[in-house]
Amino acid sequence: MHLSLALGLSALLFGLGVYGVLARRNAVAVLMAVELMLNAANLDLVAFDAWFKDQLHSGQVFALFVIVVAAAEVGVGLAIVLSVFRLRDTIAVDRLRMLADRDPVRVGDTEPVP
Amino acid sequence: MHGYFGGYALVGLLGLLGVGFVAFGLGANRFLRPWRNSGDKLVTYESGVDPVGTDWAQTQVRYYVYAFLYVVFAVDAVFLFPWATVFARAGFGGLSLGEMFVFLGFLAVGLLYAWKKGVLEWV
Amino acid sequence: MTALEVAAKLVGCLLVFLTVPLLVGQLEHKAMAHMQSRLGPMYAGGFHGWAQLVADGVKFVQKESVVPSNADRQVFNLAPAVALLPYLFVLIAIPVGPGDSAHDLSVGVFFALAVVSVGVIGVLMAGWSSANKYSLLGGLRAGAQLMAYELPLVLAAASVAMAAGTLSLDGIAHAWHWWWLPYQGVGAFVFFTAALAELRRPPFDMPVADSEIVFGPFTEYTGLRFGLFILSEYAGIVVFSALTSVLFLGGWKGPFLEHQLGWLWLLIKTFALSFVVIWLRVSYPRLREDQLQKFAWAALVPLALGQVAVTGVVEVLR
Amino acid sequence: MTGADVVFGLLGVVCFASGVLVVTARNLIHAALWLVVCFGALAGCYLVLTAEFVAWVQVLIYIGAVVVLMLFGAMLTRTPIGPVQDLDSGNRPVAALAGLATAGLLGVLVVDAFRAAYVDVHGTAVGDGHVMGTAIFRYYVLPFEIASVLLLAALVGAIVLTGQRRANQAAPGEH
Repeated sequence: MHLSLALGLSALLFGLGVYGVLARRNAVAVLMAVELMLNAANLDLVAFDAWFKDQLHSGQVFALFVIVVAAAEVGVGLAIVLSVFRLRDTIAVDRLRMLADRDPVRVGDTEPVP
Repeated sequence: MHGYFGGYALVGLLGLLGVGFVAFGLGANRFLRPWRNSGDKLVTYESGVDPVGTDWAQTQVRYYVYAFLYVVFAVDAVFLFPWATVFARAGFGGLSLGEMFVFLGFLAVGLLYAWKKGVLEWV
Repeated sequence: MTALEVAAKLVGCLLVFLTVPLLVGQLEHKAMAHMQSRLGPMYAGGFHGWAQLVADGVKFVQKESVVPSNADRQVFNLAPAVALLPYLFVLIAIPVGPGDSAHDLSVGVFFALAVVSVGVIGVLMAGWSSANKYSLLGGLRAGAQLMAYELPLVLAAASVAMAAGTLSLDGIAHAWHWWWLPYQGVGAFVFFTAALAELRRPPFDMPVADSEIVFGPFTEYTGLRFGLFILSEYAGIVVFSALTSVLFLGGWKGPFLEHQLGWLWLLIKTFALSFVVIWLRVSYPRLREDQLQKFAWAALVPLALGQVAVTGVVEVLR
Repeated sequence: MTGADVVFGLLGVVCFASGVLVVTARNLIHAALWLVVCFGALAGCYLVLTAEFVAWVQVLIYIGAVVVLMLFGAMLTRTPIGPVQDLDSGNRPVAALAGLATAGLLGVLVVDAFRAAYVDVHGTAVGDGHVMGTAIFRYYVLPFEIASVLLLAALVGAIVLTGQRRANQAAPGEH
């Protein structure tokens, strides 16, 4: 099959991931979009492995490592999200501005909703 | 239908057949079943008493920790299975066994930590 | 392979998927009844109520399907299929004779475990979409339980794969010897117990505990969709019993005529294990949620890790 | 056009369409379920590319574990049934522009560079358990060991993050 099919799909998925990360407000949805980007990279790795007929199968092995790292990333990411939700009662990423330096007027946003 | 692609073609066809079976069953159901709607019937059953509030009872983050504990160990299956097919062959042997034990040892430390922190106690 | 052979294999898989679970269900009706000094179904079909489950199926198809107005309709309607279909895929890799399965995948064990792990999504879908507190709690419990017990399941299966040096289910059955019974005995215990928990069968039926949360994720289901959930439970019993037979009891291996009667030996082992599943339901009280999680992490996982270590050392020295 | 092209194309369409629904769905649980479809189609793509083991790892880890974690996360943050309005922030047009630009740039560059490249799916060694085991344990042992350290760190981190306030704040019980 044509390699460009896989590469095109991967580019589209990556674009979707970029859109999702920027457009989503809910932190869990942002993590999902990040997963889309990681999978786009994986698809590239596997496709190039198959095209190159790699004797070491580096592409597939690296895809496995990416999956492992992604699992760790999602786990810690969601743990942070759950902690934030428990403290602030919201996981809207554009309202969590506690660490922001400027814009003191909007600090009130981070107060927990009663 | 031979070899690698033939095998997975078979898997795919079986999937289609399964979906077809469920669709057929639900389709037959659609034609055979009665339909007598009333407002009361469509209320959530819950425990037989009229439901109060929404469906969000208090839930525990603990569920999440258990789930993540699994994810961490599930990824070790990713390496354990390929390793199982090669470790006893020539050129791997004891060294490869040691490597896997180091890997599992690190994860076991994680499990011990979880145990010490009382995560495995459900109070 | 001709088109006819392919069709025969596919239809064979589907027929096994639809009939053997019914036989196990009937066995459960009768065995439970006799253990409790009852008769069980006696009427449908005449002889000892053999057609009871067929009648049940016909009844399910004619029942009204009620979707609560607060529920998420699409997710609610899809959930039973997601819970049921993964088990169908496993059947394709199970060998019924030497070199004789619908298709012997080279990653057979891993394929089976991966496909079965998808079923949990169906239960979570059912729990969330019902708009019911008890369903949601049951769904979360089921999710946590399935994930906790998936791990010992995977480790025990890995131990067998190590002993056989292959992931193909037929290859594992070929490599099996009688002395695997003591050698992989701990693994077999862990695998079968974890499989019981995966199936949410008593004593691991906390997610559907009737005294606390009604019927857990399945509370709001009626008619055929409810029937599909029940079918998935019995299909699960068959699939996990067959997997345990292939991995730990030699699958199609038997005292004689393995080439001709392999399917019979496998069937006998599968039904014997299914009987044990039923027996445990009658004998043991339900584990509490904390006991249940603790049993997985503090008992089964260390046991399985120990079995992996023993197998590793033995195979390297051998 | 070969059979592999057609199958990959169909799976790609499913994958992309469900990916679009993941980032646009109005309900978080629906987005997670579309993610299941997307990852399933992607596993099919891996199968076509003869990465057999990676495909089933994709099913076991991504669908069976990561998406379940996502569903847990969504349920524990009380995702209601029905569409939710504040799932997206106000910068959707900008995000769409950035996404399109990224996809366009990547697509044009990579597809143009490998326009004539052809994957011989029948001629490559299938990446089954044995092949992957040999590759990992002969050439990639160090990353494999480092992965275990990473997982340990992630596990400790998650436990610390979710359990830190048990002492001064009674955990809400379900009983």
